[in-house]
Amino acid sequence: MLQTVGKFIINYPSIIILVFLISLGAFISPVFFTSRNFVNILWSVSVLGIIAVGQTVLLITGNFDMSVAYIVGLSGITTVMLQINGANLITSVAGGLAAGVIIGFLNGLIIIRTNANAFLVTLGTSALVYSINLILTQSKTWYAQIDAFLILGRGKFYGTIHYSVIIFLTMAIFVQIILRRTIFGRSLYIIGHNPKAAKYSGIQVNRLKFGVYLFCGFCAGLAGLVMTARTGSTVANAGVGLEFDSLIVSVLGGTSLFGGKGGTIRTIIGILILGVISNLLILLNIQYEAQQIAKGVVFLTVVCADGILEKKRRSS
Amino acid sequence: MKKNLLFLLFCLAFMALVMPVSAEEGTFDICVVHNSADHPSITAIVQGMNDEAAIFGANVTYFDPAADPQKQASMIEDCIARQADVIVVNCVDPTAAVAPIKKAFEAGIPVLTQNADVAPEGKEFTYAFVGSQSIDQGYAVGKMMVEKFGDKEAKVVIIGGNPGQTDYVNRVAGAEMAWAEANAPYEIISDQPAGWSKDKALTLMTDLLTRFPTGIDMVYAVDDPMAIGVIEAIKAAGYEGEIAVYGTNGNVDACEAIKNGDMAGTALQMSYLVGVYAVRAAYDINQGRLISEEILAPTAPITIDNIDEWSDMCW
Amino acid sequence: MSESSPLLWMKGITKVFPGVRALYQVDFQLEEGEVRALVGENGAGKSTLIKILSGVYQPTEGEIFLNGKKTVIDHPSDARKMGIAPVHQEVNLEPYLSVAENIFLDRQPTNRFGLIDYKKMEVDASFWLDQMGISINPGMPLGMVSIAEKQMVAIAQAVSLDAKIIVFDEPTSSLTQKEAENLFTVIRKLREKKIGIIYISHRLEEIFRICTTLTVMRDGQVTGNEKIENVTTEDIIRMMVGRELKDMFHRKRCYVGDPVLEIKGLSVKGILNDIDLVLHKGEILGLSGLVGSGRTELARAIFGDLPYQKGEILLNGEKINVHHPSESIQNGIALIPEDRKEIGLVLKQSVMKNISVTVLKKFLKFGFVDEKKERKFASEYIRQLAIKTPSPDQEAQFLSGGNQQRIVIAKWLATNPKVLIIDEPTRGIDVGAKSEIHELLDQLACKGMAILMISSELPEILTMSDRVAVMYQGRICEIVYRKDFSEEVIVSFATGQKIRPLQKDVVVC
Amino acid sequence: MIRKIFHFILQQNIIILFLSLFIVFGIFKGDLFLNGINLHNIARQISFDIPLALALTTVLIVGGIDLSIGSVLSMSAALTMGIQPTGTYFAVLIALLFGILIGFLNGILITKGKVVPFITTLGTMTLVKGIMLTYTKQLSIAGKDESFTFWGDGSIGVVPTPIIVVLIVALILYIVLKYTKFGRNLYAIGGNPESAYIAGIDVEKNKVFAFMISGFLAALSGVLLASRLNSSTTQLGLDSTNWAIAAAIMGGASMAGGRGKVFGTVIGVASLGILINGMNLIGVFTYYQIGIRALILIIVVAVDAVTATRIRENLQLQAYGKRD
Repeated sequence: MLQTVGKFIINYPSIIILVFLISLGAFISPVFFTSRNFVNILWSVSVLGIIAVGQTVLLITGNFDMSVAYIVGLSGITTVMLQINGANLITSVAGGLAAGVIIGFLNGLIIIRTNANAFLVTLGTSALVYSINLILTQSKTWYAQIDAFLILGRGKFYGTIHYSVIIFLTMAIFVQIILRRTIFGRSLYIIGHNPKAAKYSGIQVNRLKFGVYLFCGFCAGLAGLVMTARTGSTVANAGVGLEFDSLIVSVLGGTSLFGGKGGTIRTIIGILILGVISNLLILLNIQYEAQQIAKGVVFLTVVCADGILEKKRRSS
Repeated sequence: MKKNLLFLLFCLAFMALVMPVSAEEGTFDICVVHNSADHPSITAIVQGMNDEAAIFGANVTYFDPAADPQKQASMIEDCIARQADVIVVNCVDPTAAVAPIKKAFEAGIPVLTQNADVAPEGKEFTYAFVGSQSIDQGYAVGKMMVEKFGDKEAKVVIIGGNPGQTDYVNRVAGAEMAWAEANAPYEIISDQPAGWSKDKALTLMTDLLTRFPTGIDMVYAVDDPMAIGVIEAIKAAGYEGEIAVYGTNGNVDACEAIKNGDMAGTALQMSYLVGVYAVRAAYDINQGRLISEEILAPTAPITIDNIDEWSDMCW
Repeated sequence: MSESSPLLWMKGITKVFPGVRALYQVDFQLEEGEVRALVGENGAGKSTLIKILSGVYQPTEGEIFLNGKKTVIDHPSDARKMGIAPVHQEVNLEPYLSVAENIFLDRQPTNRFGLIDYKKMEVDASFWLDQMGISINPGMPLGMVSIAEKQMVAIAQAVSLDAKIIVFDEPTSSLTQKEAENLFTVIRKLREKKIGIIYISHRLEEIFRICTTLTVMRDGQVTGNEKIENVTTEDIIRMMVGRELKDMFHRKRCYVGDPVLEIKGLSVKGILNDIDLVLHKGEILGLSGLVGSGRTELARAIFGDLPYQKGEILLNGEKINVHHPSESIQNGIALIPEDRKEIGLVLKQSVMKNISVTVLKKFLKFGFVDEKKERKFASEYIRQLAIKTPSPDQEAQFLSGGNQQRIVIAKWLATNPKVLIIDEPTRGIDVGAKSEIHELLDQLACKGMAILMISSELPEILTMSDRVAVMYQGRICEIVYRKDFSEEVIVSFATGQKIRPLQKDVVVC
Repeated sequence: MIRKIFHFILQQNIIILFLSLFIVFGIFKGDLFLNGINLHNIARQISFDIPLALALTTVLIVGGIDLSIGSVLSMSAALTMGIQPTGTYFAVLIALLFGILIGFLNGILITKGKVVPFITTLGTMTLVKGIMLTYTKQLSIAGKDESFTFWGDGSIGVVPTPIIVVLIVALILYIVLKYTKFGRNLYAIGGNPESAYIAGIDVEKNKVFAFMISGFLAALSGVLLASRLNSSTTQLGLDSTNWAIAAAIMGGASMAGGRGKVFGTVIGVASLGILINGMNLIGVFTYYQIGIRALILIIVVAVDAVTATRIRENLQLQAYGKRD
């Protein structure tokens, strides 16, 4: 029994941290441990969560995407502009998603064709998309025109949980199943571990990698729609900062930056850690400056614990 | 070898393609260094400047340092190198802007500050400040609050921009000034930044409503997009009508919200006019005329009572 | 004192890793001018012993004496200072630094300002490279030289250390015959300089040629210390595996059937030139040649990993187009690559996942992989190929080389291939496992599989093949039939000393 | 010899970019671009980015990355201004020591905590930013010592002081990396940590030193910036990290470690600086500027990757051709 607990701790330090943070919150703040607060936490992280699902899958193949942040802006802008020009709900939403997928396509194409470093290429497309966003919006705020569209961000399922949260959780679970139980998913892990061995095992490495970039673009596009629907409008730099945040939550959950390790359920844990910390720090009225320090410390603790425990895991 | 030559050719062709964007000939050149071009108020200013510049036949060139004071300093130097007739600076940081503005002064190029002024020690190197004082805007909002709550005790939440930014700090200071004048015993129970982002303001307000399930009387979000985010959070949490939300700017959706009672008030910043005034001032300087040291666009307090008069000024 | 005490005495060395006892009470001695062979199966503890000697590991128990003086070796740099120079099996060098810098890493000659003197360094490097009998520009980045040259650079590095003890760990595994000869000359010279040499190799014939004494290890213990004159191959093998072994596996001759794979005029720009080859059912065709003669590239081209510009590949008389390994797998072609760890396996995945990766489609149930079926399938192969693993979920990296190779073979047998290409089937695998893998290949051929076997080891080629195709500079220069088999014939073709006009392949027997 | 130089130039896409930028801007805006004041301006502008890009070059060589340099920059600027009343050069010393300290922290977490550099420095980035905001109370700090502005804002003759300071630092770094054992060991560690360890190099210690150099250089950039603006603000160093990475890679460093050239990086920074300056002179609207810079980054990275693959393939062919 003790051994299983020990093994669990070694394998999932992030869960322990999460449980610790939640108990700490329940102990310190009377309003923390309420269902309403939890719904709120989930709601506030759902946009980041949807992006992180795509980012996690990319990380599993040993790649990553720094352009997700501005894709969030681009997809929102595309949707809103389509609506302003009289498109209906479905067309405008499809347009927004397509915008995300197109950038994913561009990323994938460049990286696969040239074999260039993913970090730099996506950094480049990121700035490119930002410039497109600025040109399209002229730095103005643009408002969504169709009220039904706003349900995506604000609506609740029978008044309980927001649709955006449901979308995020469903995607995370669904993608996890695909990752673990399908040939496609299994191949992604192999690519992450060793792309050469994957090719020699008959896996179409480039095609799959390309597919994952498309998926990541799609996720970022969807996140952009949710964010736009949540606030009812969008601006050029709507998602700024989410690229690093999505990496942080994936890593907090235990997904490796070197590929081959991780999963989207773990990312939910990572997201919750970040959401709970932010929520707790505001509930405790901690100054913004101190919040930054606290976030940095928690993040470093988790990753250090993971790094040190990795050794233990190997020996056991 | 061939590949590299091709690359060289490609680079040259690419550069050449970019060239046609160069400015046309006009009577005089205005060089504008923004604060950060991705904010709506800058867009309004640019519009005002462009419209007015067409009348005076001025060439206006814009630079965007993306809120980086060092880049702003470099860009002011670029303007000096371009030998612009007038340089207009929207200071990212009041203190950091002193040195480059001094350089322009020494190079004999007149400088106007716009929207955000330079620190007092740099004033002597500038001709004038054109804009609306952010402290005035905060003061106007503070007055609106006093009108509504009088000298009753009230709890206020501040939703800020980026930590340390002048507009944020000054607007809050302005509001406090108004309270102090009226001896209003308001208490700021939370002051947290939301990075000028509607979405972050929404999340922040949601958490704050959890923390203070009762007792928030007023919210001052230091610009309108964040105020709208706050209103969304209030609606989602079911506190509609219980909390008075104030903003600053006078964005279209804020005016809309004031009209239908969701928002208590905003301080209308007439950014378009700031742009117009700046070009006029630049023209006057270029013509060798004397101008006033402070050219202020009016700040109008907008509430539900006077929204109809102002609604076509919202931007 | 120094008269009687040996150069090196490792006394009562025990090394315990968490859960494993790698060495137990090992005594090891080395005299000046001695070339001591250190042999044993993989996992017998040779590498651990060497790592302790070179300061990578600390012994749990036991002492090390150098010239009779008790010594503690804390770090690889200590070992170097004491004159112990290891040449590691996996060539560990710096790809972006120059050849000269690799030789003098961390002890570059400096000028009077304490700055590195590149000119002197390159001159010094040339001196040592000349000694090794190779001529490469010492200023060239190491990444640009061939594998064999890298190995020579690693040896030059050790030799230049002015060491008292040099350890060679499988130095010839990537060298050609000619280069190996150069190495042996160097070793003889070192011997004359009274340097003690530890020589680890699986190639017993080399040991008889250059070693003076022999230490055999098994299961972390020393099982024999002999003078080389006093032992035979059989003795060594017995000491290594602890049981009698048929000295070398002898292949049964089986039925050779119709052509399965025909290659016509295959060319890859700059690498392969107009290759014609026929592979028959039930045949093992050996592919010999120097490293860099295009052997591996031919395999890659057939497997769809290397695009070819001209020529065609026929399978059972029908032309096939392979642009990606996935297509060749569908066509029934399997390639077991030379580089097990880099290409053959996913080291960090379980044995089961490694075996099932090529055939996951078999276990699909409503589009999902049925892990129960998968596990059963993998367990079956683990049993059939006698893969020694605690469970199918063990990560492949923790298994020995021989077992890893069996996993790779299992992975490809699972696809039921018609043609099996196997590149260096027994590189880095110990004697016992080697003959088991040879036996397995024989059985597969007898069941009708067509096997193309690439190998640098002539004995392996000669015992296993029905025919041998010899490659030289991207061409097949000769097909040697079993009746003509001899080392001399193959070597003379492989080194280009004998070139016959190209002739089309004819059906065997 | 001339052929060798020519060949070398053609090998370096970054130099081609540099030259073509010069030619194009020279042709189209020669009067504005090639005048003394403007070149002086460019030199000054790039001198604050060079230390950052060199910091990244150093850590890229050992196979790491340092995302915390932006935060370190703003904190060291704040310290330079904040402690100035106690003593101008004492403050500079403290600021530089702070940078070295954060570098040390990064190094320790990476080597002892076994966390990959990307993640570690992402964490310290947030941490140092928090410290900086706490220290400055989110306010700008104005300088009290006018003479200190000489280092960032002054000139020696026609040459801006900071570029001289920075080029001297670059030269020292070049000598350290090229002509000392320590420097070569850094390359060895990045190229193949295992072989470095076996060769007797203390991998962990050297890595920590590399990160300390990186922290020092970032802090130096902060000190010079504080001197230039004669103040510190919380906004400094916002997105400089990304472009510093770009400049280092353009200059020949590799994310995979083991490679990097000091003067390649300097030219990388200079190219980006000239590009921005040139576009400003021409009057390219800011939205398009961002896009153009992005395109150039993508093209350089892609072309570099393609040529790298080509070179590798050619080398393989040479290896075959050479065999006897």
